Amino acid sequence: MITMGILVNSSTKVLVQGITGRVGSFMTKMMIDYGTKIVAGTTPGKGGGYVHGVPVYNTIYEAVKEQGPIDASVVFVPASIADDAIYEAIDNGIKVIVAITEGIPLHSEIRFINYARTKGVVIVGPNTPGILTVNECNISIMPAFLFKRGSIGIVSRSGTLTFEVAAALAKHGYGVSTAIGIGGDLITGLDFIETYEMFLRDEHTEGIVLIGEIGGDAEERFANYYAKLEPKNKKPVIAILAGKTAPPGKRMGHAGAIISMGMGDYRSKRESLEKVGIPVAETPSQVPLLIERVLGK
Amino acid sequence: MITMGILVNSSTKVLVQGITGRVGSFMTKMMIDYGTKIVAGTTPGKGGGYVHGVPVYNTIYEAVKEQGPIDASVVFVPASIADDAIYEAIDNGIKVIVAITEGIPLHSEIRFINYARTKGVVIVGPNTPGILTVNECNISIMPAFLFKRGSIGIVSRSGTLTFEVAAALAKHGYGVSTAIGIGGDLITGLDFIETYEMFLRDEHTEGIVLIGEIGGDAEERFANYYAKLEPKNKKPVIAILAGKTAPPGKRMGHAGAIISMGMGDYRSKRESLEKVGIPVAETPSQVPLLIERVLGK
Amino acid sequence: MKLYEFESKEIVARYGIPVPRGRVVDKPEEALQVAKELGAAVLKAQVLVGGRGLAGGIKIVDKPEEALQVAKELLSASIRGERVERILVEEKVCIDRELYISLTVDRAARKLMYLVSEIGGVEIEELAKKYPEKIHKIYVDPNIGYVDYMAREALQALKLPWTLLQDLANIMKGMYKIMIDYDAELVEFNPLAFTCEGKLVALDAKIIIDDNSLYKHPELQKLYGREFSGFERKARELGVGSYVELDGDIGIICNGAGITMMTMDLVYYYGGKPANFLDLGGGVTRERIKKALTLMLSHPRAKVILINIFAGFTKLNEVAQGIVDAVKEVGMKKPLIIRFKGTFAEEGMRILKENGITEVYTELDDAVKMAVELARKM
Amino acid sequence: MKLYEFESKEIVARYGIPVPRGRVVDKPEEALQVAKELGAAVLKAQVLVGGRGLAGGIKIVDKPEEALQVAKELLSASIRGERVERILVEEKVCIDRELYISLTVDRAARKLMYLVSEIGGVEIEELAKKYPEKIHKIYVDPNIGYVDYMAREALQALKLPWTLLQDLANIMKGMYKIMIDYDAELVEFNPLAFTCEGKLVALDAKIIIDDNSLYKHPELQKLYGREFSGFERKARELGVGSYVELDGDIGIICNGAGITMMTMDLVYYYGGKPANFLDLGGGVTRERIKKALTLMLSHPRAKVILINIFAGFTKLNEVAQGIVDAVKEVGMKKPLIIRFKGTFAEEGMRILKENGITEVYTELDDAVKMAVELARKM
Repeated sequence: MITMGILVNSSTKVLVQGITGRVGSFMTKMMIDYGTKIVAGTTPGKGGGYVHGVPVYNTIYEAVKEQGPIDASVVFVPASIADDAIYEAIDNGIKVIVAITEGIPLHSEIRFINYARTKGVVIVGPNTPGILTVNECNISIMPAFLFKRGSIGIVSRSGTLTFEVAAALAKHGYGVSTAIGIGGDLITGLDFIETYEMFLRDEHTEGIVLIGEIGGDAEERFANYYAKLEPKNKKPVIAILAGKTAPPGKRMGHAGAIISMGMGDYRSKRESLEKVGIPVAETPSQVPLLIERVLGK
Repeated sequence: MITMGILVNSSTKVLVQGITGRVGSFMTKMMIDYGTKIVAGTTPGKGGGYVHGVPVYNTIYEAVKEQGPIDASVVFVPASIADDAIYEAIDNGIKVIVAITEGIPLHSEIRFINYARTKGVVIVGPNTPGILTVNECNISIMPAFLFKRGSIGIVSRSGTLTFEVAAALAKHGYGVSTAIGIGGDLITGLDFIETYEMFLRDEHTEGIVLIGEIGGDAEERFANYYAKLEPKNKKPVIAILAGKTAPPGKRMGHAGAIISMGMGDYRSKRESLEKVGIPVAETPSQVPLLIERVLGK
Repeated sequence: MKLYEFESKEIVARYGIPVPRGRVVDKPEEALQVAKELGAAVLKAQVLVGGRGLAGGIKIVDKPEEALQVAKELLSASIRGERVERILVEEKVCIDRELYISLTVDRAARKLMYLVSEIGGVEIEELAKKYPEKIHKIYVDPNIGYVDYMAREALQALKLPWTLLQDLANIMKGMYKIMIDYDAELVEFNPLAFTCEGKLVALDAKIIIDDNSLYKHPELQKLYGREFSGFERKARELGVGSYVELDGDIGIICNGAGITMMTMDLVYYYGGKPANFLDLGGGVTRERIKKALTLMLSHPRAKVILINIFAGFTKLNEVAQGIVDAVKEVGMKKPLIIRFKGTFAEEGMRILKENGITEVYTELDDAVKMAVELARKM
Repeated sequence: MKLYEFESKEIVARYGIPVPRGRVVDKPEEALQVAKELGAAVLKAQVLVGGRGLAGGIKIVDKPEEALQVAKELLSASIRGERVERILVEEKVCIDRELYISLTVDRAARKLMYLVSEIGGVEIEELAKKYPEKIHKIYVDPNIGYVDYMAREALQALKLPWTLLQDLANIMKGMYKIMIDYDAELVEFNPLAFTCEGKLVALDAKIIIDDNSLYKHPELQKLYGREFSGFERKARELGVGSYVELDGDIGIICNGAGITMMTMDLVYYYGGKPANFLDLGGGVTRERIKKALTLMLSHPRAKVILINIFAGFTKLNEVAQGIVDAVKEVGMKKPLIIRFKGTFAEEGMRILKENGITEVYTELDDAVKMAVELARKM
C-alpha cells in the first residue's frame, strides 16, 4: 500500500493509554475497525487481559518489551494524571503522542510540551480530536467515515468544525490526506507553521485547509511565515476562522479561544491571512469553492 | 588566516563573565595577549567601564545589543552563582560556554548541562582549564606559550597533566591543533566521544591524545564507541590515564576522580582502550613516542 | 478565573512583595474608618472588568473625612456594566515613576515570559501598540524557572538603580512562585510604583488562574463562576457545557467550541443575532441535550432555538430522544430548528419527526437561514 | 560526604519513608535498654566503610539480654580498619524478600537514575556483575524530576503486588526529594524489605552528599572531614588543597589533580611508594606552598619530599620563595626533590639554588627517579 499524509500512516504502530476506560475502550474499537494498527494498550494494574483483542499492559515499558518499538500513542486518561501518561510515553521512546484529554492544567502542558520538543517528540493536542490519515490510520475521535481519501490536508484548532469542513469537501468531491487537530488549549504541541511544513513534505498533499479560531496569534504568525516562503515551498492554503462574532474577554469553549489583552480577534487574523494571499471562507460551504479556486481544478 | 581546530578559532568572539574579578581580569589580559578576540565582559552593577580595553556591561543582553552576537563565553564567577551566569549566557544565544569555575553544586550542573544540550549549546567544563586552539584562540587558564601549533588534538579530564603532555609533545616536535579540558567534575558538558567527533571533522587534526583518569566510565565508553567506528571515521588515538595507584573510595582532587561502587578503576579503563587498539602511555614522556608510532611519522 | 485586586494583593503580600497598606470594605462607614487610620487614601472599586481608572473607579481623598461620601458614590456605581460591591481603601503612595511588570504565558514560544516596561499605568496592549520598543521580554523556560539574571535584565529595562536589584529579584521570584503555586495564567503589577522613597510597591495587582487547574485549589474553585450572569451560572450548575451570554434572540446549542462559534458567526452572516453560545462538548448524551434544551427554552431573549449537532462519537438517535424528552416535559415553547449530521443522523431525524419536530435539516446553512428567518418574523 | 546509617535514616524517616523502630547508642547499657523496649533486636555497627555485614558488623539478638554482651563486642571492634563508636539498635523485621532500590547519578547520561532490583542485600556492584539483567534502570530528567509512572515500572521490576503502588511511589518520591533537598549523590536502600506483613521498609539506608554543595547545608558542613585521618584533617584545616593519605614513604606535593595522580603513578612506576596525595590546585601562592611543605616536612612516614609544579597561571618564582620560607622556618628535615616547569621556572630554580636547595629538575621523570632512589637509600 502506498502511504500518504503526515505523522501517521498504515504502518504506524499505535498504543492506547487508558485502554480499559469507557472512552478508551470504545474508541479502540472504532480505530481498529478503521484499520489502525493498535498493537497494545495500557492501564496500570489491569495488565494481562485484552480489550477488543488488544493486549493490555501495566506499563509502556512492558508493552515495548513484548511488542517492540511503538510509533504513536493516544492518551485517554483523565486530565489530572495525563502528564504522567505523556511522560511515560516520551521516556519510552514513543515519537507521536495524541493527547485527546481536555482540561489538562496549563503549567503541566507547558512543561511536558517543552520536554517533548527537546526529545523530538510530537504532541498532537492536548484537547484535540486527534489525527487521521484517510484510509490508513485513525488515531482520533473523529467520525472517520465522513472523510474521503484525497489530496487536501486539514489542520485545525477545532474538532467538530473539522468534520463540517471535511463533509463539505467530500460533497464537492475533495478528499483529505491527513486531518489533524492541533488542539484547543492555550498551549499546544504543534502550531500551524510546523504542521504546514509537514504537509509541504508530503507529496500527496496538494492544498491545505487551515481551520483557525479566535485567541492567540497562531494564524497571524502563520501568515507572516507563509509570506516569506520561497515560491517553491508554497502549497496553496485556504482558511476558515471561527469566532468572528465572539465577545472579547470570554472563553469560547476552548481554553485557548479567548480575545484577551487586545490580542486574538477575528479581524486581525483574517486580515493577516488575506494580505498574504490566503483566502478566508465565511462559511464551511465556501471551503470547497475556495479550494477549487486555489488549486485551479 | 586559515582556521584550524575545534569549537573556537581566530574569528571566535568571546565574552568574559566576571571580568572585573581578580582572576577574571588577570586571565582577560593573558587571553588578549594571545590574540583572542575578547569583545566584551560582564559584571552586574559594574557596567560602563573597561578592563584591559574591553568594555564591561551589566548584562549579556546589553553586551549583545552593543557588540552583536557573541560566540563564546568564559565563566570566572564563584561556584554558588555560576549557574545563573551560565543560564544568562545560554538564554542570550551564546553557543560555547567555558566554565572554568570549580566546585559548582552537582545538581546545578546536571540541570544546566541538560538545559544547554537541549539548546545546542556546548558547555566546556565545569572545572576545566578551558580550551585553546593554538595561535588562534585561547579561552583557558592554560600556559598557552607551551603549546606548539600542529596536528594533534588533546582532550583531557585534567588541567596540569594537559600542559605536561603538550610540553612533551612540543619537545618531540609535535604541535597541537586544539587542546580542550572537558572538566574534572562528576558531570561534564562534553565527553570523549563528542569531542572526538569534533576532532574527526577537523581536517587539521591528524591524531588525538586522550588524557583520562580514574572515576566514571567515560574512557570505557569511548573505547566501545571507537571499536564500532568504520575505518574511514577513525583517526589515530593514544591515551594516558592518571590514577593507576589511587586507592578506591577516595576523591583524588577532582570531584569526578573517584573509584566508587566498583566502577572507574585504572585497569578497566586501560584494558578497554588497549583492547580496541588505543595504546596507553605509562608516563607523559611516552606520549610523543606513541603518537609517532600511530601516526607513522 | 480572574481574581479581584484585593484578593490578588492578599496573595502577593504573602509572597513578600510590598503592597500599599489598606483594607477591603463593603460599607461607606468602614471606608471612612480605614481612611482615618491611613490619612490620605485611595479608594478603588473592586471590579473584574478592565479600564477601571478611566471609568472613574479610582478616587483619591486627601482628607479622610471625604472618604464617606466618595465610598457611598463608588458603592452605588457600576463600572462598565459591573456593579461595585466592595472597595479597597489604601494609603496614598508618593510615586516617582510608574512601571509595568507581568509574568504571563507566551503561546507561540510555549513558555512563560516576563514583560517589563519603564512605562506603567497604561494598559499593556496600548503600550504594545504605541511603544513596542519600550517593552522588554524575558522568556522563562518552564523546566528551569526564574533565574537571577532575569532581575538584572529587568532592572536595566526599568532604568532602576542597582541598589534595588535584590528587591526586584524578590518581586520577580515571588511572581514566579505565585504563577506556579496558584496555577496562574497571569500575574501583573500595573503599575509597579517606584516610590518617592526609592522603594518598589505593587500599586495594582492582577492574577488570573487557569480554569483547568482550579480543581487543585479548592478555596479558589469555590469562587469560580461568581462573575457569571444568570444563565451562565445555570448552565454551569446543570453541567451542560460552556455557556456565554450574548445579546441576540436566537438560542444556540451545538457540540464543539469551533462549530458553536461558527454557528454564531453564520447566524450573523445571514442577518440574525445569537442569544448565547452553548457548547455541549464531545459525547453528547440524551440527558445532557435534554437539560440544555430545557434551559434554553426558558431563556427570556431567545425567540427560536437552533440546535446544530455534528456527530462523530455522539449518537444522534440519543440526541433526538433527549430533545423529545425536553419538549415533552416543558412543552415546545418556541420554534426549534435542528441540524443533524453524522452518526445515526437518519434515525435521529426520524425520531424527531415522529414526535412532531419538523424543522430538521442536513445542511448547516439551511438550518441557520431558517432560524434567522423565523426569529425575524416573531 | 557519606552519612552514617543512623543519620541517613533520620532524614529518610522525616520524608515519610518507613524505617525500622530503633535508636543509635554509644554504650552497651543503652543498647540493652533499647533492646528491652524492642524485643528481638538487630545491632548494627555504625561505620562508613562498605561490606559491614560480611565483616561481622551486624548482629541479631533474639533475647534482649544478649544485647549487652553483643554491644560490648561491637563497640570495641574495628570494621575494615574503622573503629566502631556507635551502634544502631533496631527492631528485628520479619522479611519476606530483600529488594534493592537507589537513586543515583548516571555520569554518562548526565541524569539521575533509579536502580531497582528484586535482589537486594548484596552489593550493587556484585549484582551488576552477576545478574545485570536483574537491574532495572529508570532515568530521571533533572528538569522534570520524579514522575509517577516510574513507580509503576519499579513495582513491576520488584515483582510487588499492585496494592503497594502508592507506598512505593511515596518512597521513590521521597528519595527524589531527599536527593534534591540535601544535594545528594546517592540515596540507597539496600535492602529495602518486603516484610512478612506485606509492607515496604528501608532496612538499611545510605546517603552521600555532594561535597560541592555542603556550603548550602551548614548542619552537614560541620560534619565534613570527620572520617579523615590526621594529616587529611590537618591539610584541610590549613586549606592547602586536596589531601589523601597513602602508605608509602615519598611525600608528594603537586598542582592539579591529574598531575598529582600521575606523579604518584610515576613514583610507583620507578619503584617507589608515595606517602600521600596532595594537590595544591590552581594558582599556587607563596603562602600555600609554604604551609603545604611545612606540613609534609612533619609527616612521620615521608622520607623524602617530591614537589612537582607545572606552572601556567602559577608563578614559580613565588613558589620557590614559599619553599625557601618553609625550609628556613622549620629546617630542611628531609631531602627535597623539586621539579619546576612553566611560568618563571628559571627564576624559581635560581632562587632555590641560591638558598641551598639543589635537587631541582626540569624533567618529571628525572625528578621522580631521584626521589625514588633517595628514599630507597634512607
